[in-house]
Amino acid sequence: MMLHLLNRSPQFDGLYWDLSEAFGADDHLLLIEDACYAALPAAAASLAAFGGRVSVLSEDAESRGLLGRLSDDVALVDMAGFVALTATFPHSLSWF
Amino acid sequence: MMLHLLNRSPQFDGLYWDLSEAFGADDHLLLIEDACYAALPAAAASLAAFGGRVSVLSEDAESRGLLGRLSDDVALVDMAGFVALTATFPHSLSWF
Amino acid sequence: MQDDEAALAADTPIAPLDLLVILRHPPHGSSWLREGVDVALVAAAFGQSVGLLFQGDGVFALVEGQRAGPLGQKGTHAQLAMLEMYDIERLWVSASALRARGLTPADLMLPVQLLEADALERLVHAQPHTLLF
Amino acid sequence: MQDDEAALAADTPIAPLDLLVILRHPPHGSSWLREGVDVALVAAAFGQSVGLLFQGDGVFALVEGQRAGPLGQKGTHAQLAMLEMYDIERLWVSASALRARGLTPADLMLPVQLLEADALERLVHAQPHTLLF
Amino acid sequence: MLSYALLVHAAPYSEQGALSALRFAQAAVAQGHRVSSVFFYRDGVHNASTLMAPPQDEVHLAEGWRALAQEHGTELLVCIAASLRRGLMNAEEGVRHGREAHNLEPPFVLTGLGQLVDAMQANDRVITFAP
Amino acid sequence: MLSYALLVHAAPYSEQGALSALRFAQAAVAQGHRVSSVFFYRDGVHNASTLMAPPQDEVHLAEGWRALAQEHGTELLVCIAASLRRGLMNAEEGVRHGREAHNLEPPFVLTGLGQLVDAMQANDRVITFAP
Repeated sequence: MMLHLLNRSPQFDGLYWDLSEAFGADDHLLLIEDACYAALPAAAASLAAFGGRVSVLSEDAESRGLLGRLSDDVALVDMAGFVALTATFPHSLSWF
Repeated sequence: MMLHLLNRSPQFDGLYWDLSEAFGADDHLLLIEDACYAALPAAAASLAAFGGRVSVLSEDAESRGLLGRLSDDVALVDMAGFVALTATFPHSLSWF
Repeated sequence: MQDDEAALAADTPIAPLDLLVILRHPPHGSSWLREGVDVALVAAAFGQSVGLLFQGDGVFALVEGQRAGPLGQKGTHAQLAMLEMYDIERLWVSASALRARGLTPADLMLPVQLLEADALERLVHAQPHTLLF
Repeated sequence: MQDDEAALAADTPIAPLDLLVILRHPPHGSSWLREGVDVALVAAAFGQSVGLLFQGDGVFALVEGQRAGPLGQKGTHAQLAMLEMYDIERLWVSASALRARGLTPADLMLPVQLLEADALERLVHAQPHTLLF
Repeated sequence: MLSYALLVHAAPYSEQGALSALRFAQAAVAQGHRVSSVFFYRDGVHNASTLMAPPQDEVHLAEGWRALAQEHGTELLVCIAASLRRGLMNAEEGVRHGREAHNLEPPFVLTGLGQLVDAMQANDRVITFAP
Repeated sequence: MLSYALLVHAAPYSEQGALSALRFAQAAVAQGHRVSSVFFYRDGVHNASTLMAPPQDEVHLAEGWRALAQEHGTELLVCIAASLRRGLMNAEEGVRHGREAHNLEPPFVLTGLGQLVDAMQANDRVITFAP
């Protein structure tokens, strides 16, 4: 069980591909910083490999004006939830 | 007539796309730094929009071990040739 | 918010400006956009005619409803709201960049002119000075 | 140069190491790769078992025939040539990354083990500590 | 209650990563976790500069890190090799390199990559913040 | 013979862009062109640091820029707003900000973005080097 942190926009699709190669069935993906844009419905293809096991950091989505625009299957977590995810998952890996 | 400078690998395909939107019929593209990898035959699709009007900086290709591996339709220029290109073209634009 | 949503027609002439700034980076995640707009504002304050072209993730800078981030990260929306005060009124957006991100001009905080690739190429080639951020 | 070009079979067990370093950035254009390998070398010098996984543009670090750049930019090939001296002998390469770049193990300066996506996932999940550069 | 080490590669003000790391550290200690150490590497070393002078209406990152160290005992470890080439040095290195100035002071400490290796072993979690 | 201004966004040692810019400048003057000014912006400001201490077998970028200024009269302009937040200041700014040290000295000069605008008008070519 692994938590993957991602901070780049879907423009970096080579990065999303590399992450998908390492992503396991029990893993979770947290979108932070510019990766929030991957949670827009138009970017759904960039998250297809992660099968709904995706959250987005609410404060980063909010500052970007994205609240209310996000895909339904991406969960919102606040900074406390970010910390909680890192506590729940024994390992974290940051992709950038 | 414009000289476009590009320094990122073909992984940044959004960048190559944006450049292609701005690229004109009399323009030229010079690949420097990690953009040298775009001159590999396997990356030919990333240069398709630039119709053979592409050069690569030889010292950057050489340090990366790419001499002898490059596409035939990409010209090699040395650093003096880089300067000469910027002198020939009245405008230069760097993409990164 | 739009006074002109139409794409630039193929035969519309494009007047050269003193400076065109191309903005390709998304806001908030880095300071590229902010420091690019700073150059535009300073050039305008020096009396130059300045235009902005939003390409790639740069179009996200125009999304309506942005705010300062936690810890007071300022973002760029407040800066962009000042453009008119600096007489920077020519704002162009790559139509393909907007489409690819599922956005329309109605999602944007400022009126812009959409450019298809042909017009975008003509715009860039009409300018004596262009910087990209 | 290869002692084992075969992809890792689906049932091959993967032993955990003390540290796995994933290298995704190309050499020369930035110092990501060099500073990532530095971490691997220091961990190995401290007696840890260390493996390297090359993904994405990181596979370019292994291309044979690299040399120092102008102005003495060192690159990473000399560093990689020292791996064996530090007992870093487990070098994995994403098979898809290599294929996408038109490279084969014969183009590489060191013997590596190719990993298809399934095996790559198992490798990453078998490690207690992984850093990415 | 877990112990965390953070690894910060992101330059201050150029990218959000340094701010994200500071936010994360503050949230972690607020939840009762311990942030034992922050290791600054690559352009992240600039977070330690005593000469950082951001506009008054922006976060002062170096101050934020110092407050974390003072209030929660977090070690602020800065890679010495990454620092020297990028222009960060403490008083001792300033003397060694014949400079009249320095721009790194406690609680930031110049140290080697071995400390990063140690921090990975000694903590329950290692979280990386990058540009 | 043309006059050039260079715009450098790339941090020293982290990315190749700063080296590329220096190489280009040297090649341009070798061909008889004039490199009137180099403007350092964003993380490129770190090229100006007096505290840069790279390993002896690596290029010393700040030295390279200083040599260019001394031998060819190139102005080395460093954006003041970009510098202060990132921890670069000259003696005057050091005093103004109550610091005991500074890490930027002539021939590097702290200046505003207006000088970049001027340099674009005053030179035949402007070439950007980025990370």
